Amino acid sequence: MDPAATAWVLAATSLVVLMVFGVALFYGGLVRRKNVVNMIALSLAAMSVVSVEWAVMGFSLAFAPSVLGGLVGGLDYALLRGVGLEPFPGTGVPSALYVAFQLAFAAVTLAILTSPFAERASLTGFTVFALLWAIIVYQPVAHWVWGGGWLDSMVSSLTGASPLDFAGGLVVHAASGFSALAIALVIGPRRGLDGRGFPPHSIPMTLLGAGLLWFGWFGFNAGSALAADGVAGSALLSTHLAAASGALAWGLVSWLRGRPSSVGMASGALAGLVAITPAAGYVEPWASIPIGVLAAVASYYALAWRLRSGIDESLDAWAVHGVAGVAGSLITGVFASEALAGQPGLLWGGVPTIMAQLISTVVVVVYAFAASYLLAKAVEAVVGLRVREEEEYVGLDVSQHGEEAYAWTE
Amino acid sequence: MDPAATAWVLAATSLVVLMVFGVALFYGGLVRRKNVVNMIALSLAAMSVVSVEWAVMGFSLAFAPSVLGGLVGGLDYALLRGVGLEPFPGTGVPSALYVAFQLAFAAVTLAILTSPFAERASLTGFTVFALLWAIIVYQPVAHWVWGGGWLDSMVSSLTGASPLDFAGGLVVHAASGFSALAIALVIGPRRGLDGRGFPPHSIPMTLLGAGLLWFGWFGFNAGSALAADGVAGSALLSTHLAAASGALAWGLVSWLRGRPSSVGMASGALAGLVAITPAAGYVEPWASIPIGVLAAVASYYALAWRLRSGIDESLDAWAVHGVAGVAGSLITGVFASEALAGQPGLLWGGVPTIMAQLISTVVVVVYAFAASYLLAKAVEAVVGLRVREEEEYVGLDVSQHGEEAYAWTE
Amino acid sequence: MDPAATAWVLAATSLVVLMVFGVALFYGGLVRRKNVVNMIALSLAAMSVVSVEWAVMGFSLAFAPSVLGGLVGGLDYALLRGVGLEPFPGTGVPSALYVAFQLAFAAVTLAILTSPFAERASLTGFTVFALLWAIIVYQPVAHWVWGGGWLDSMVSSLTGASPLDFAGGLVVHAASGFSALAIALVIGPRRGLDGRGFPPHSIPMTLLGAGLLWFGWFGFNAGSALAADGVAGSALLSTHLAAASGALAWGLVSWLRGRPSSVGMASGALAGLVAITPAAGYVEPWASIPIGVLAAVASYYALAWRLRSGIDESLDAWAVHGVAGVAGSLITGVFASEALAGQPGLLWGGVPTIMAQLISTVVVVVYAFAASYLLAKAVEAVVGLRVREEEEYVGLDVSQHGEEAYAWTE
Amino acid sequence: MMKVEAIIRQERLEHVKKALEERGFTGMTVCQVRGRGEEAGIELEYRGQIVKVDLLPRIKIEVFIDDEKVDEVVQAIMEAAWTGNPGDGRIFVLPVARAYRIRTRERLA
Amino acid sequence: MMKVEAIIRQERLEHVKKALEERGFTGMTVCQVRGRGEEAGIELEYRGQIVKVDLLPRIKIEVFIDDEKVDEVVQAIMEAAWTGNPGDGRIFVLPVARAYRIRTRERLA
Amino acid sequence: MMKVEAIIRQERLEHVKKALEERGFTGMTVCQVRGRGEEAGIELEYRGQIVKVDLLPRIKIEVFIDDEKVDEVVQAIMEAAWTGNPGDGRIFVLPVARAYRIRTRERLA
Ligand SMILES: Nc1ncnc2c1ncn2[C@@H]1O[C@H](COP(=O)(O)OP(=O)(O)O)[C@@H](O)[C@H]1O
Ligand SMILES: Nc1ncnc2c1ncn2[C@@H]1O[C@H](COP(=O)(O)OP(=O)(O)O)[C@@H](O)[C@H]1O
Ligand SMILES: Nc1ncnc2c1ncn2[C@@H]1O[C@H](COP(=O)(O)OP(=O)(O)O)[C@@H](O)[C@H]1O
Repeated sequence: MDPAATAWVLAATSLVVLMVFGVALFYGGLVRRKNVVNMIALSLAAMSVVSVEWAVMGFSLAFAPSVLGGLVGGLDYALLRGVGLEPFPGTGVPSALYVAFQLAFAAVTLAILTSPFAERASLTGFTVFALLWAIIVYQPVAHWVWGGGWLDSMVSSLTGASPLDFAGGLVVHAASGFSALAIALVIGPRRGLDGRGFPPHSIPMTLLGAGLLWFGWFGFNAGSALAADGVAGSALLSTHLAAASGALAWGLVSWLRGRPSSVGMASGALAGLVAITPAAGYVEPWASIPIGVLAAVASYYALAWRLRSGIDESLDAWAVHGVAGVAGSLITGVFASEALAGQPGLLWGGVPTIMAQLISTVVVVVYAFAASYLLAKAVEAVVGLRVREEEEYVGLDVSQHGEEAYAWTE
Repeated sequence: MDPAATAWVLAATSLVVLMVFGVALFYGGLVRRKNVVNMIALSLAAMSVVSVEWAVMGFSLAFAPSVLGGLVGGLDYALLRGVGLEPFPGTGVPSALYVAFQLAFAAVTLAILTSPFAERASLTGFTVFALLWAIIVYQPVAHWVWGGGWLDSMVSSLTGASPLDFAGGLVVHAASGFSALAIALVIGPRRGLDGRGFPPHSIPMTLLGAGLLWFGWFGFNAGSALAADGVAGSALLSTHLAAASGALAWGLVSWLRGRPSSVGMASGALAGLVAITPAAGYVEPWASIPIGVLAAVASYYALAWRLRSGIDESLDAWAVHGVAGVAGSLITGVFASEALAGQPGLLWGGVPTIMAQLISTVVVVVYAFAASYLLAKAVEAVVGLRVREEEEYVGLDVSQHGEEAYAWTE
Repeated sequence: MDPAATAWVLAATSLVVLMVFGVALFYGGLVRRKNVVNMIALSLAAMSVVSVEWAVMGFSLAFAPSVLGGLVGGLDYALLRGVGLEPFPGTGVPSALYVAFQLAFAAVTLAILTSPFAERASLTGFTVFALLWAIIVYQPVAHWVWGGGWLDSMVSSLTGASPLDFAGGLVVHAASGFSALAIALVIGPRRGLDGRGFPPHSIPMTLLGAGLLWFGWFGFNAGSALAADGVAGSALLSTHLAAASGALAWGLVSWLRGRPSSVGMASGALAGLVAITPAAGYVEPWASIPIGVLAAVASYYALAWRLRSGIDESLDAWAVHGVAGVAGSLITGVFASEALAGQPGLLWGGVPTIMAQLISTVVVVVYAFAASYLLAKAVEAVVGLRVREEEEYVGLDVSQHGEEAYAWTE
Repeated sequence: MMKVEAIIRQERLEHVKKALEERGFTGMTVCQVRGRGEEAGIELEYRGQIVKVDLLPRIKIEVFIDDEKVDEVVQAIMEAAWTGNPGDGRIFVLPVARAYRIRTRERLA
Repeated sequence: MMKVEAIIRQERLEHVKKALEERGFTGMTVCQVRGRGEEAGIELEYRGQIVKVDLLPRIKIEVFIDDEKVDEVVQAIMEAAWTGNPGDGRIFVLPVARAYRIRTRERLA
Repeated sequence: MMKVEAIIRQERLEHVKKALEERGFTGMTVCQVRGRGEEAGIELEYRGQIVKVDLLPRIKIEVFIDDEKVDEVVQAIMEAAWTGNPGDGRIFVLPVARAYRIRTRERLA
């Protein structure tokens, strides 16, 4: 047991859980007034459902020794069997804490995934989808990348290098972002969205959400060191610098075309945070600045394309998390420092590292997109994904929850 | 001195202080627009007053060696005498930090207690009440349960088992919840509440408050281990799972009768958090799921009864904190694991444990209710508890603070 | 390397970064609806710019070995050269983490400094100013007080005592507060402010900001111990007590003249937090109560004077951070405990200590005020500091960012 | 047809709604306004700075009604909105030239 | 000159704006109101407590227009605001005695 | 009695209030509206998406006043609300059939 590591991971786990509320508020501010309660409730519902599923079997599927040729973990830890006070194998932190830390990652991933459901999903449809997505997409992918699944060994044997994903650039961000795109294609655009966008109902709420995310991300990335050491410290500094440079880069690029919006700056910060996620403990801190800049620019143009395309991936999980997640994953293969990552990035001639990143990224993105597309089609057919037209017009807060977000009288 | 424990308790104390703002926002969102500033200010005022009182004598009353036959602690630590850098006896954390950690609990308790004062209490009346309540109810009860007071020894000698209250299910939640009920009976309902309720003025504010509470509760429960070890990790996992299952359970129960409201889901999460509080370090993590479910269902029906009864315990500290606190306390006696609690729960035949829980719960609830009722009557008679009718109509923000929460012009 | 210290400083750094959003919301609630996005964006922009500058050279200017006779640090750490996993000299925490921790302080300082720019500054003008101010004011002053610069040695040789500034009462608060006053004189008052004030557009937002600040301040002050020990614990307790007594004192003083406003109580808490900042690890916890009270009363009267004077230092960084920072600095010289500070305060006859505080305070205040005044004049002349009149009327959200904070339709 | 426009206290809205309902008038449109009359207004204080608020929150109720029922509507509002204190508000009646129901596209008056 | 006052559903605002624009009527003033008519209202639930909301969100559009164009404006609004379901709203036309443009200080009618 | 309805810029409200007060007119009711006239509207940008806002914030002032004082009120508002730029707003005068004060239950006109 490593008490100092435990002290930090206790705090880090709390921070990652807070990120779920960060996402909820970030998204909640971007929707119309009549849907904000629902937008927040989706994240809350998803976290609640996946938490129970995680205890029942999710953790085990992701982190128990492989079965089915490395497709998922077995049921060794199902119902939290054997999860107790002693350190989780390979770490210095108690098993129960490790379960909670990883659970918080799953919860954040599902919160990000609420984006394409915004302002039109039925609560039942979403909840069923979220539960199945956790089992069919999240937990297998986590197993492949982090749990000793087939991807790691396949890539290693092909390229001679391990795929690097420090804190979930692939598992969390690329997977949820590309899934969001697939879901948006199935669920279809919001009604009334003829060319014009809907203005966000509360930008301060969105900026508060961004603040909570920035804050929580320190737990996400520096916590992934699972230690209170230099790697954690370096990951924390890199995380902050990537966020700051992402915010600056998006601000500057959008300034060239008009005025720098605050939501844009916040999105740039998120893109930077996403992109540094796979890299945080593997690159030297200075590298986080180009990473943040590149990610923000990539997300900016992805978002512009998404708007032109007419695809209503409403809150841009794809453009921000998906694209910056992929960008970050690839750039990790460029900037990885041998001292930190155990294998040099392309910048130091490390071709195997970039190849490993490329292959693992393609596998995760393709699997997440395809599986989410099919799953969304299936859920649509069986339980339905959308509310009825009148319910959408009157707003989901009233129709799904019987609530109005803001009272109109004093 | 245990440096890793100290590192975690530094963070945990910060988290518990944040919970005061979590309660303030949770409650603030539920009241009408004209009273939100006052609602938040009550928590702020209570925390400020009790903090100074804590330094003057409160900590000593609760945690110094017993006097008066174990009714309260003596004045050994009054004015923070002897509170310094060295560990507090029986812990591995510095005395000053232990004082701060326990102070934060007292502050949260008083914040919860603002519920029955909502939208009608005079600032003076409330402040006087809060100060006296800290001295007459909170500090004695904390001494009985945690400070080596009479209750612990009485119960142990009666049943052969110690009363278990890991992080304050009794001291914080049951005590404040049942006190809230007593206060509501004395102070009377808000004017204009003829059958209809007042709709919450900002549900997003309430949900943000719930998020801060969920986040802060990790410090509350896992911090109560006063160590960065397996117990803390297990308490953290249990805390999260109880919150998630409480949210789900409330959501499902209310879904059967209509639509699942987001405020309901948040209340269910709180009920789960409250109920796991006495149990967190004493039960295995899986037990937190039935605990969360049972607590949420109990709170749900308690709230329904409260509404029918016409008692205006306005923000349901009783139904959520009181009832789930009692439920959690009793269920702790059922699920307590011998390995963790040192004594087996009823599930493993541990009758003494459940008896100890039953007796200590009854004592705390009866004392808190009765003492609060008399204290409220006394304060009402001497300084008054309510504002004048016109002040209530114009709203407490203007009448008590000279402020309007939201400007009506741009 | 000290793992427990590292665990706590990882959490503390996260907390200090959150304070930037705390300041942004505190200020954002106080401005008119049409300027809230800009108010938050100024803090975000300042943090982003200074973060990149910090990596490029800021950290080095502040904390590298002195050059130019102790005016600033050299460029030893420029571009984060030599900043890695190993402990920073003289500390037990990794260099990268130390860089991040100190960076967060710089970011908070710039966020405080947005006050005199409120509701009228051009985004370009502000950003240029913020960048130059970090280089010309913040980093030199940090070097003088904390980095081994000339002030420390000058004061020591003059008085025989070291100037004490535990967590930045001078470097952060006095410097930013008096700079804010100088900027206000240059930039001039907001249009339309004829005698009447503008009512805050959202007091709950301001109170939420205050809550995040209170929470984050534990990282600010207790984190400055750079250890998980008794000093950190004592600093945390002192921080909390100073905030509570400041809130009470402001509340009581304003109650005498009318009604105690919630914004006033929050300002009092901030004044207490500011004043305890230089003292936190150097005084015994009980001393934080008189410190909080004195600071709040000083700030209260400073604010009253500022309003009468007609100077539009709009959000009172001067009255709260400047005045309480100076008050705290001087009172540190009174209450400093020999055991903690290594030199006794005036209360125990320590005249050198109070002299050291007096001299260092005067130097920092005069330098910050004068340099900021000249810098503001220069930026005004070259790039301009204010928006055009119509832009100010239509609001900075629309004119600078192309955004409306709150949608007016559902 | 006439338009009855009443400016009342916020806390009387429920009473007025009920009073109209009891007399069979369900149709109405309301909105939040600020008003001042012979009342003095209130002084708010923010961080030591006094802000005079002379426009106080009121509710404006609009009821379109046939000429012969105007008196009944005015009477109902007058009674239900009354508290006897300064600030109770006013009722105005304006002539209406024409009226239509959108759903049925019919002309009502 | 007349004042056309239309109370419509929120989600029809964009359609009505467009319909008026196409016919060359750009000037308008709108505000958020709450209304009830023959509709039933909705029931909301907060923590188990039922709150009846019988005033539903609507938009009020006001267009001041010369007498001879009133019919066109009414027609345009009527069509664009229509959904056929209860709650579509009403249109009222009120006489105007005089009108001024502030910028030019000219009297318009 | 007449109803004077003025739609003005938000930032002119204080001036108009003062101008009316100086001439002894204290009674008024105001509300927040959005309007468009000959102005172009503004374009906002959210995350790269352009949203056209053609309804800009305005304040509507309503003053009920005896017929013979209408000119004075119109004059006062016209001067105080004027900036000379497009968007200054309009003033309309509507006839009022009857008026009551709720507190005293008296009929004013
Ligand atoms: N001349 C007026 N024009 C428009 N609104 C008015 C006028 N006089 C009063 N009001 C409205 O009526 C409300 C109550 O008026 P007030 O004179 O305070 O009431 P009371 O007559 O009961 O004393 C005001 O807040 C305002 O909204
Ligand atoms: N008599 C009335 N006076 C004022 N407003 C009315 C009246 N009748 C209806 N309204 C307004 O019109 C809206 C729609 O009315 P409603 O009767 O529900 O529509 P519909 O006639 O299409 O069924 C209401 O919400 C209300 O705002
Ligand atoms: N025909 C109209 N009907 C209703 N409101 C109008 C009309 N024309 C203008 N307005 C209101 O007056 C405001 C200012 O009108 P605008 O034409 O922009 O002013 P100006 O005449 O000074 O250029 C608009 O925002 C709108 O609220």
